[in-house]
Amino acid sequence: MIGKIKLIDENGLRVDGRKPGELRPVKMEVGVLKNADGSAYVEQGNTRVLAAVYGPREIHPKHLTLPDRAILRTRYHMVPYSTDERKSPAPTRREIELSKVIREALESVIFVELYPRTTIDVFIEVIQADAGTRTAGLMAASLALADAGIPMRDLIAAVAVGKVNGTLVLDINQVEDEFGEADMPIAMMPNLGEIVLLQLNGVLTEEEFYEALKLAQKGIVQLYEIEKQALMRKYCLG
Amino acid sequence: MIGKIKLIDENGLRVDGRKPGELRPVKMEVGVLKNADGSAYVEQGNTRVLAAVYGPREIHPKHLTLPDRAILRTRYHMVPYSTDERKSPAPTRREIELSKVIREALESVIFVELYPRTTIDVFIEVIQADAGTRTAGLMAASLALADAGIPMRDLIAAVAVGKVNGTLVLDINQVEDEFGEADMPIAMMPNLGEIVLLQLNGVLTEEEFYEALKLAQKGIVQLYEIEKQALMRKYCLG
Amino acid sequence: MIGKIKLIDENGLRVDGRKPGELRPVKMEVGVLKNADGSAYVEQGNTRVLAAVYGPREIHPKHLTLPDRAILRTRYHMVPYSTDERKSPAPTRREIELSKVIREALESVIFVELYPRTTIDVFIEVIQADAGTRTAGLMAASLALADAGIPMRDLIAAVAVGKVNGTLVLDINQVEDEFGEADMPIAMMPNLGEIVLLQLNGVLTEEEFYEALKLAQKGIVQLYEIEKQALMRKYCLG
Amino acid sequence: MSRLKKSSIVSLIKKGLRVDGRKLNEYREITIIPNYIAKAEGSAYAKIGGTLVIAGLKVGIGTPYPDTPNCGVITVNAEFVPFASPTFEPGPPDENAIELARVIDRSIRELKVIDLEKLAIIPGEKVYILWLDIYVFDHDGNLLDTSMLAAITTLLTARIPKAVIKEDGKTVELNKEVSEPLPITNKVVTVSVGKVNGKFIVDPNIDEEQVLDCRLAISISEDGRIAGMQKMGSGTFALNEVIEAVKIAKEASKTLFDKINEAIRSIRK
Amino acid sequence: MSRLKKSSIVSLIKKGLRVDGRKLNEYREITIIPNYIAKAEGSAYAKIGGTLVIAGLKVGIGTPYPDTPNCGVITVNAEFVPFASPTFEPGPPDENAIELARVIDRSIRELKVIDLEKLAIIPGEKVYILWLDIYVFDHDGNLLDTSMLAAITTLLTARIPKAVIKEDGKTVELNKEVSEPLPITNKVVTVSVGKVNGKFIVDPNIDEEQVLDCRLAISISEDGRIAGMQKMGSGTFALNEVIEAVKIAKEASKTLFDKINEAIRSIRK
Amino acid sequence: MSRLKKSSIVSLIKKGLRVDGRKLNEYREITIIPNYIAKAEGSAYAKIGGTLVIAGLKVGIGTPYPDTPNCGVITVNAEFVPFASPTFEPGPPDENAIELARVIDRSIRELKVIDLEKLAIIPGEKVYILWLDIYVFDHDGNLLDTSMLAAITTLLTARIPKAVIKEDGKTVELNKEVSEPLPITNKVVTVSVGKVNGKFIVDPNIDEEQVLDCRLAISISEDGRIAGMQKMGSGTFALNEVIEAVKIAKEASKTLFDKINEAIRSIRK
Repeated sequence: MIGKIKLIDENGLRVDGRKPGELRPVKMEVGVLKNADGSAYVEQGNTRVLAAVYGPREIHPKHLTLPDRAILRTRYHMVPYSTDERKSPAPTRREIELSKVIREALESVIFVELYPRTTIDVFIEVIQADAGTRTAGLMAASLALADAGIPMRDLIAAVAVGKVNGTLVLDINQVEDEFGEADMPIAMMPNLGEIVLLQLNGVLTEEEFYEALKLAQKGIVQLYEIEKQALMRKYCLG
Repeated sequence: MIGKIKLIDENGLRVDGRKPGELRPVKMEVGVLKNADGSAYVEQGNTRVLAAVYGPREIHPKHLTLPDRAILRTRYHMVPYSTDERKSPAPTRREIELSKVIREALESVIFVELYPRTTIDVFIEVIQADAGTRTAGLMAASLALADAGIPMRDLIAAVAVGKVNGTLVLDINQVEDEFGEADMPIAMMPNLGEIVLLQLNGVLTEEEFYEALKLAQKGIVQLYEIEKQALMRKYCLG
Repeated sequence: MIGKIKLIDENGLRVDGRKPGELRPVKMEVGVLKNADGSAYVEQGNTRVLAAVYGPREIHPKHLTLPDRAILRTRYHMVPYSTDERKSPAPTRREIELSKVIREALESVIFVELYPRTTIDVFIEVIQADAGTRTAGLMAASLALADAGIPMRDLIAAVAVGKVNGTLVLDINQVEDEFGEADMPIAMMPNLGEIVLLQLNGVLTEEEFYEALKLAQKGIVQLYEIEKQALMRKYCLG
Repeated sequence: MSRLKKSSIVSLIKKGLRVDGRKLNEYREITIIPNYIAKAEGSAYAKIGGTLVIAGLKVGIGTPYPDTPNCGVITVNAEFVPFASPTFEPGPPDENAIELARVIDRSIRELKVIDLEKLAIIPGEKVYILWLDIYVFDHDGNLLDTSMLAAITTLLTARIPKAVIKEDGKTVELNKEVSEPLPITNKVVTVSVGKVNGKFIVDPNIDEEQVLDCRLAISISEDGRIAGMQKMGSGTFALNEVIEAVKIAKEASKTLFDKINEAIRSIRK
Repeated sequence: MSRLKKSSIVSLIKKGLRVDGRKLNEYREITIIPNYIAKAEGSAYAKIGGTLVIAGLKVGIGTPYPDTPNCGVITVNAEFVPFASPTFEPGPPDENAIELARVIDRSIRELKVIDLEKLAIIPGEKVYILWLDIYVFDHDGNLLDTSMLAAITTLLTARIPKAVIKEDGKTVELNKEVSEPLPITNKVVTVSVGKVNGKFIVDPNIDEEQVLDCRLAISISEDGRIAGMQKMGSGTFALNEVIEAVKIAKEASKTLFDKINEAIRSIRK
Repeated sequence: MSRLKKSSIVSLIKKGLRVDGRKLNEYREITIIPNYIAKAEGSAYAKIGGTLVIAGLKVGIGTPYPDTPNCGVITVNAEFVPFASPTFEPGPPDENAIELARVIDRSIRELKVIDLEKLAIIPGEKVYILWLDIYVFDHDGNLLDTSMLAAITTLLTARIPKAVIKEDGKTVELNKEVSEPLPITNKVVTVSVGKVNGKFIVDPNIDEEQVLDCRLAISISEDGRIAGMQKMGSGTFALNEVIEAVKIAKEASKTLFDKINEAIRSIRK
């Protein structure tokens, strides 16, 4: 099917009218739930994600604890009505993999050594999926962690770069993901310049890869600002 | 389909020849198993149920215990050959729900505070299903608890009232359940006049509901007598 | 189908050219893995089996331990590509049964009382299946146990006797198993003359059964020698 | 919860008062947002107090059950994800989530909220399959009434794609360009009535749920009939108490229908 | 069980005696009631001593296995529910229940107790599917022999609904009004022989099971052939011991066949 | 692993040395044996150092996915059995095994190693189904690169039975007598690059895996393109470090392709 679908028009614009280097509209809100210790909502185009954080708290069974750090448990999950075809509520292999890479990204960010013998639980629920759910989820998780008052090295900002009809584009949507040639989600601690998540699903030349990294970084800087504003709105306007 | 099936004939009699307010033939027997601490068999029309009670006994893992009362574990289960179509042996959602409402009914009856840090396990196996299995099961469970010598506020007597072809009927059978308009199982401690289980599956007006309650109570009084006789046969004829 | 397939030709030879009392070519190798405490590889005709032993080692959760002996855990498993049709990786009912009878055979052989409060774990992976996998697996397991230095009353030698076209044959292959009249796997401690596993899948007269036992014993003596040679190659040629 | 807090909740209720200032028969603030999830064929965000539920409807084509060959199929599923409460555990729905889904399912089914016969496409062969998924995202008490609000608003406002039978007379496709509402015939809400020391309250919040002696969930149709009932939790009711609870539920149901109707009107403007 | 009780059982057996007064090769009291469950197409209640098993057969229509396109399908399932013993755990069948079901399944299958070819309806397309479910309700030792009695009596007395091929030559329905017996060709029982200190006993009760050195389950056909064998539990047999066990089983099987035949006659009157 | 051992591994790497004498960008000894399992349609034994993986391919006929009606289906599954390491637990694949299988699956799929369109038999109806099962039997570090070697060699050397469409134009059978290779269009390997104190190593062994700050798995096609990437484990990379890792992987991939090509030639002789 690839190649048959025109994803970049004669004016160099994408199916949703964006320029290649342009992000989708973003909305972020911190502290949206009552029970969770921290929570956040992130909307990126038609992708909508809720995150909740519980902890640091005790774990049962006790033998799961670590003497020198908190353990981190993460669940990335898509609700059945978030997708075009109904998704079974049971975790898929994809969700298990994404929960792992998200957890590993967060482990690089949280000062887990401050809370030995506890768990920090991070839950991400995708309520509407239109590509970029893991990167939106990571941003929601990082905001929810901040909302829960858990010390971090930096916030995480994240975006997926794609290659569609031979062009590198920022923040791909679902059509671009399905019919494009590559999808490269990347998450960073922007202030420290460190990558905490990096995946490439697709084929790129070395040069394209370097270009994609640069494009991602450009988007990440913008998203980082929006994250900081969302936190400010909750914590500094009071 | 409803309405097309004639469930009350011109003489006001039901498909099995009963009058609207008439119970099916009942048989109850206490102490039918060797291993269980208490057991009972209840036959109500073509519905046949076995109940077994183990406990109060220790639980593993220990952390499930409660310091001030016994926990109660209940399994209501239909064997695969009890139904018209073979039922999978794994617990269905229906069986999980019924195990819960049965457990909650029994919790109102047993003096659980007498046996802290233990479990009382109640198992109900439906070996033939012809409607009214939860109410027959509750009676079998209550007799088995008595047989196990576990102190209770009262026995439980229980029956389902139905609405078929616009008429309220006592102790519905399978055909009446399938093609009728409502099924209302109700369980009471007859001597105390307290309801321990109440469900309504179907639609009733307020007036019909009050009538149904009265009809149920009439059946419950009769069933209570039969329960007491079954216990007497085991314990007082020796 | 039985009877329609000619499994013994006019010269009294079997589909693979063997005489009725002849074993398939056997290859055994001890110490084939790096991580396992003991390991072995057994090839019997086209059947190929790997075994690994871990232990005696600690168990979690602790409450599984026994105060006076080691527990033995055994997994017999066929990999998905070992069979004609792909086998699901999840354990089948057949694999659960075979894991049990293999464990019970090994329990008769290992001095489990020497290692209280520990577990000895024996894993058998069938990588190619052409009948006789449980008997090949038991031999591999017994060699792996020896390789792990776990004291045993004797090695286990094992073989399946079959009845095909009315004739008793030693060490049946897959075609003989599928189209034959009986399959009788038997495992012994040859030096002690004790049977540790015995199953019969099929129908035999009493006389045939006694004949089958004798035929099996004949094969077992030969296999025992090959086992001892395999151990010698590993431990005595150094 | 502390013993002190419990007893203060109970003694307030004895006096006809509640910790959050409500009357005994009064609901907390209710918010309903239909069509909350654009990807779903129907959806609703429902909030009662701090309890947040989002329900969504997905539609497919499948074969009918053998005993109802001329009817569409609806499956109701509820999930209490650990997201929503420190006490919820991961894993498949537990007995509480299953009971909630089944109580909602029965009320919808018995009252024929949806005319399932209109959801047959080729009778006996191909019918609409509806999955109604109810997700609890924040648990502040009274999950059942909130879930029912989300569920019923989802059904009332859903638009399902038109089924097109192909020329072979057998194959069916969904035309996502053309949508129509579900064949709705009735409306239902559930009112949970709690008993505390002989007094009745509606819409218990999460703290009040800790002090309930017993709870009766009563489904009420818009024309005031009883469309289902479930005693939940241990504890007992006398016969006359049940009758009182039904009257309270019937009265309280009006507020809920008002909220639903208002939400529906808002999107039809 | 106490050490004392164990050693008293063992020393009795050494003297050729048993705790319950039986001879070494004697079964406990046996009760078999065929057609115990009216809703099942076949069923039997079987009791040996205090061990109670109820088996039931349900029948359906399905597709054959690709490698036996002209044969009906039978599935044997056994459940050891926590109902039956303080030591049984809830959950799917464990290795013991699976082994028991498979030993029974193999004996029935290998001896061709049922002529499965007669259960094809449209060869290669539609065949009878039989589910034989074995439930243990009280465990007083020797579950296997009791389960086999229940299973075989169920098959011998079952009546299955007649399959009717519709005019299209493809659809099959079961006519529940007309029933016929299963195509039975043979009978089988299982005799469990236990070894205790070099002595052999049949039908160990639950206490005796604790002191067995080893156990051999031997399936015997009515004409005295060996139709399956399974060494169960750890422990070992010498070759001559196996031969002795077979002779004991063959002799003991006669009692079991008598009981089965008597039970079948009782319902044919 | 002891703290001392860890720090000695790290300080060696700082000096450009490794515990087993390798250079930082050097693989351990590699053995690849294609067609290792006669019963599988394809298979390979792959060993890097002490890590042993055996992959096997089984082939069947099935229906295509609705969104790719003209393509065959390949499923990649990996199992880390307790056989292979004292740290592996029994049960279904955990997150590590699932991640490994999915990384391999994506690289194969995105690079179109197999032309899946050529595996349609009756487009939209019947296609080849391929199951690629990867079993880890000994874990000595770097499971991913070893598994990819086993997987790709399996695909490159497999021979699948010819599909024959029956006269009815609908039924398909596999003729096991006639086999043909898979429609291969490309080759891929994965190179895992580990970061230790700012230095990069390839092919970490099991001890080195304990001291990695971070790991990046990079799939490389034979023509030097990047066919997939996965940061694995916690830890971070700076942008320029990622770029350096890619260069190292590209260089190291050549050794792996040499080994694969050599193995394939060996069986074509």
